[in-house]
Amino acid sequence: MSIAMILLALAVGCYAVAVLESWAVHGRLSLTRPATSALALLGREQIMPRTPDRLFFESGPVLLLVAGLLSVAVIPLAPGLIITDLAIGALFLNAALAYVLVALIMAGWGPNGAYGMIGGWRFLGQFIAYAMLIVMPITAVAMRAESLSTTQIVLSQAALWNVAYQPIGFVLFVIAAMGVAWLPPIDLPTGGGDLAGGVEAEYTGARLAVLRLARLVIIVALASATVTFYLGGWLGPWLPGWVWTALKTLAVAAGMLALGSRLPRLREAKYLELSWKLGITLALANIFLVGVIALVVPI
Amino acid sequence: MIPELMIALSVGAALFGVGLYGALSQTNLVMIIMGVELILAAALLNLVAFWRYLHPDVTAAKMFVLIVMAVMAVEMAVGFGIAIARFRSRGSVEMEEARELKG
Amino acid sequence: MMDLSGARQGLLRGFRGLVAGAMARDLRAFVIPGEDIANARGLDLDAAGLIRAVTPRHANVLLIAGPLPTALADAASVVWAQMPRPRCILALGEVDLGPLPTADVTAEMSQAGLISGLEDLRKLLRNGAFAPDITEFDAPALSERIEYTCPMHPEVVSDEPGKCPKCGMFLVERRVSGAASHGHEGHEGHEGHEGHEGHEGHEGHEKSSTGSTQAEKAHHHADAVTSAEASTSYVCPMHPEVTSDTPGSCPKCGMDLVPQAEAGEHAHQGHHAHHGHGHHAKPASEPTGPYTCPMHPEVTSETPGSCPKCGMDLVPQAEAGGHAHSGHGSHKHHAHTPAQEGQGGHAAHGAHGQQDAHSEHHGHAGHGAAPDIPGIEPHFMSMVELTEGKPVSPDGLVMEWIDAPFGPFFPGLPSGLHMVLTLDGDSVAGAEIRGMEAAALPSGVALEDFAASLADAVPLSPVAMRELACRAAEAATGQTAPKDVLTARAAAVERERIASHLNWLAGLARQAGLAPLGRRAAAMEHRVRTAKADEVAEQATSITSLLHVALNRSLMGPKLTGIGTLQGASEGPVARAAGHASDARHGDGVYDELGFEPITQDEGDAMARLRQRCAEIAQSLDLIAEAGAIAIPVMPRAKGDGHGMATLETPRGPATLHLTLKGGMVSSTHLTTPFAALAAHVPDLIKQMELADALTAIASLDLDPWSASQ
Amino acid sequence: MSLATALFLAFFGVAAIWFGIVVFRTHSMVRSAIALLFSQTAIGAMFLVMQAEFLGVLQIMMMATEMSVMAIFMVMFMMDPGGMGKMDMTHQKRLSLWAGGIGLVAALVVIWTAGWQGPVPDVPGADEQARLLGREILGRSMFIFESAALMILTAMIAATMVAIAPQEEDTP
Repeated sequence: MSIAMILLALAVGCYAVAVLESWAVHGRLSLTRPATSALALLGREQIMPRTPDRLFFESGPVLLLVAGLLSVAVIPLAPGLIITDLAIGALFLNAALAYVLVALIMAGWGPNGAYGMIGGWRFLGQFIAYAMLIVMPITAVAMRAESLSTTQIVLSQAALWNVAYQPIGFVLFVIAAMGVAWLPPIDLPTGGGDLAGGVEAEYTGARLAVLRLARLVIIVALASATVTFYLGGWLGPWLPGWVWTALKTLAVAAGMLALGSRLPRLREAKYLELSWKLGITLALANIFLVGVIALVVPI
Repeated sequence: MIPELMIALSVGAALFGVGLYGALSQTNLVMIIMGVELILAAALLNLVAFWRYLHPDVTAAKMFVLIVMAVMAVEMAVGFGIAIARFRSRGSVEMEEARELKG
Repeated sequence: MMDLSGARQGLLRGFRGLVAGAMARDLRAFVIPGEDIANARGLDLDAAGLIRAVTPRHANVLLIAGPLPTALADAASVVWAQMPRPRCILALGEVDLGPLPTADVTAEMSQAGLISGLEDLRKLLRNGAFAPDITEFDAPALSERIEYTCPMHPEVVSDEPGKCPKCGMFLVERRVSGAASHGHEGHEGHEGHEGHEGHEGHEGHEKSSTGSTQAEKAHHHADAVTSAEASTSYVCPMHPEVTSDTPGSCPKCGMDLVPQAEAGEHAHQGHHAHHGHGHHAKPASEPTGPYTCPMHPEVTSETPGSCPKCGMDLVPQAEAGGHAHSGHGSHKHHAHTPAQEGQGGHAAHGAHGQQDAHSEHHGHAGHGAAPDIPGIEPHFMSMVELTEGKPVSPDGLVMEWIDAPFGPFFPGLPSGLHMVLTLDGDSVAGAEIRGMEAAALPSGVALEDFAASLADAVPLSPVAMRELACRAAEAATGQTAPKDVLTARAAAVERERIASHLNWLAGLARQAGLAPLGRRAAAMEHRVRTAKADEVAEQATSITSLLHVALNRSLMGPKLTGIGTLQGASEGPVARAAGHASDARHGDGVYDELGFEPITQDEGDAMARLRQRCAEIAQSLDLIAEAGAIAIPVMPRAKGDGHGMATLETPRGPATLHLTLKGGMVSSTHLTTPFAALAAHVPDLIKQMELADALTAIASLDLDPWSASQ
Repeated sequence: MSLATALFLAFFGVAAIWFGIVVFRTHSMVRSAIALLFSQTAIGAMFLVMQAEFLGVLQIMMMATEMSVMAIFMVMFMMDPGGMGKMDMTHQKRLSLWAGGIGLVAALVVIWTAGWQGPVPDVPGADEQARLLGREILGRSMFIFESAALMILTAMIAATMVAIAPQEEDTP
């Protein structure tokens, strides 16, 4: 039952994010655009590149979708409304997101074209830079909650949301999350002006639709993960818990998209440099600070 | 006789065999590293199986697993470091030609 | 109802009807020749509600914005072939579509034409997206035929297999594009359906290996090869002074002794660095049979057969050296370290030549990223994190290089610019600009027609071209216009400078992923391009605020600073951004009266160019306000003969036009634009840059390939 | 000692072995790396079946990154990463087969002759396990853990040192 409800909520969330993304990219707010686009994609011809690595070409988008769905599985929508409340949910989320990388490399390699390949390998470089920035802020969050369970993490924020408790971690996590979802300005694998679609460049028709859907799922998963870890999940007055989660998730996704449309695409070297030199230092400082605060002032 | 343990250990043995074959038969350094990774994975599997079916109350057993994982990472890092250095000097990581190293 | 040229097979029923309706509402256009040209020709794509696709794969409308030179029409046919069905063509203006099918909808070249054309397209798509009987479209540029060429003499080409008339070697087959040599322009690096021939590695492999085997059979006289039969003595690879008549190990270092001939040859070949693959022979004294693998000299066999490592046919040992060389020669796409270059061609020039011909052919067939080299996949990776801050290739890592075509319709480059970038992972190892074959300027026409055709040929700055033609004609005929007309004409050029720079800004913003800024700049460009002087004055504040936004956008500095620093340019905004105050307007009487002073920046990088162009926009606003009126130049009436020359500072730098009149008609012309000089800097400019940075650097130059070859 | 556990173990075990074999059977090097990844993932799934949740998820997560890096190195250092040329990159095949086979048989003999004694005790819950592991790492085994960390750090620095290009002044 709760699985069906969460999948429904996910579908609605994806559609809303698609509307928001189309607004951010094309400058027009249209409620029907994602539906017509998806329908049109389904009707279009599916072109198979001349000599693809067919196994990867076909399975890349699907694996991407699976990775997104798995990462949603440990996000609580409301108390008890969660697909599986793992004791190590936060770690599981990381593991699922790691497969975004694998799927993108496969999807980039599969069609055997230059743009996709550069896109896939760029994402690998990007991933190595931000993987630490996903794991280390989550470590600090888990330290406060004294648990890796996402439900426990939300409950630990009853007195004070983590966004106020560990703002450095919040900023780092949001940036890293935008990297995982290759949102602009960190959309190196698909950069329109750089790579003419990159990983997506050789996909057409229904395969492209799966790829785009998977990306939307990943955006929703990361936005809701941000809400779970930093914005108190379902906690909030007056409204029921799931409404709060949904509203916060949409707000975070909208914030990420708005940020992306206002910033120029980052240079890869610059991004890697910032992630390694500044990001990891800050993440370590964040863990240290949270540890000290948790010992000194128990909130 | 514990069937699950037997299954897990047999899988471990098979992975060890495959990994050994790979590490010995491949000419490419990176492929050799892959074989070694498989052997280490077999070791991991055995450790977890022993922990689970013989001494689940001993948490220290899991430390071994973590250490082996660390060894896997180290092995890869050093292996690739050597690979790059070798590639730089020889333009190849084919180990068939590494024979002259023994001189 | 007319059928859609790119309909999908099947009848329009039920669900398909729904899908067709969705497609009609979800038009995604791939704009040809490009958005900058579309903007310059007065099309506001955003206002028309058109969504642009970055690759033909994601598009269902091919929007052709105005006339295309022949080469671009061929390239457009390739783009068309890459688009998934159902697809349709919307052609604006009078366009010769070349090999493309007839346009589904044609409309006049205007915003209204665009909007009504899109409406018609929607109707067509709704009713004709699926059709029962469709025909295949084959771009002629993509069809291939087999021809035969000599491995030693690339100039020898034959349709039949046979022997080379020069050296008697067997001819080797290769595939070439069916169309004439210009038929390759397209592809844009999308190795689409058609772009993958070279990847059929297996097949290509067999082919090449048999080819080189044939070559070897006829190559018994190979010069640099020392016969292995002669090797009766053994020598240490490290200590040449150690020799022995029997196999064994070196008394100094314990290494296995190798047959003398082999060792000698190795030393000759630079020992380690010589094989493209890095497969250098193992200096070991294994029993050597008469047959060996051309790629793996350590593989020997008593009988003919194929190599267990790579499957190539084994060749008689005596030829192994030469064969290895032809192997080496065929690896054009491998990086060559200086050491390799140094010795690379000493025995196998012929093979080199052959492979060069091959790669050339790949470029032509559009799969430049796919050399059909046996056993080599043109795949590569990003080395940024390993090589950041170092020159990429000089770091000693010998990586595979690939040639990837960019353009002429690449969304991140000026439209019409066709480049071939040699990529070393994610960085650019080399670049080559393939010029655009624009239509030649007409001669023997009346002056007024000449100005119009010049303006059409250079669509990015038509007013400046018209003014240039005007000035040259005035110089030729000795007429002069009244001063207020001259001032108004200068104001028109300044207005175009504003529009052109805004158009450039829109392109840069699109490339950088700043969609809203790009839209704003393009919209502003449309408002300014045909505005009157007072309307321009009204827009001044919003233009200034737009420039402020563009300059102060967060992360814009880090993205552009230090990119594409160019001090060598001598003219135009690029030179002024580097501190050279060269400006054709300086010293021009009309401009002096308007109070013109050149503006310069110092750094000469992409950020300085952005600042420079923003400053020039502001300056042009002032000049227009000073001039007070804008008038499009009108050609003087021509009579008699004469020769005139004029130089004008176009938005991209000074252009010079020579004009000869005979009997009142234009008999010969010569136009020099800043394009050639700027484009010549590009290969050096972007060498060793990351791909994204290289594209930013090229975009910041504001190249106009349309003005290239007049 | 439930049947389901045994079945799942066997299923993931077969998957792990099969993908392990694919690593050395496929010609495409990227496929090799991805096959190894899926082999490792199957092992991680076996951990999960054996109720070692933390270790299982850790294994699955670490291997995804590790094997992707592996894939990139494959592409870098292989002449034929796409496997299009059908090159054979093996040597001493017979020796290797014998060695692998003997290793396998020897291990199996030991496994099947050793008298493992049950009953299997129950494991603590996942929560409790994670807590116990944390206390173990930061308590009794802290020194070992820190050594492992130092080992990794040393390896990182050493590998980087080996890998970076020799500078001008280093070479005589």
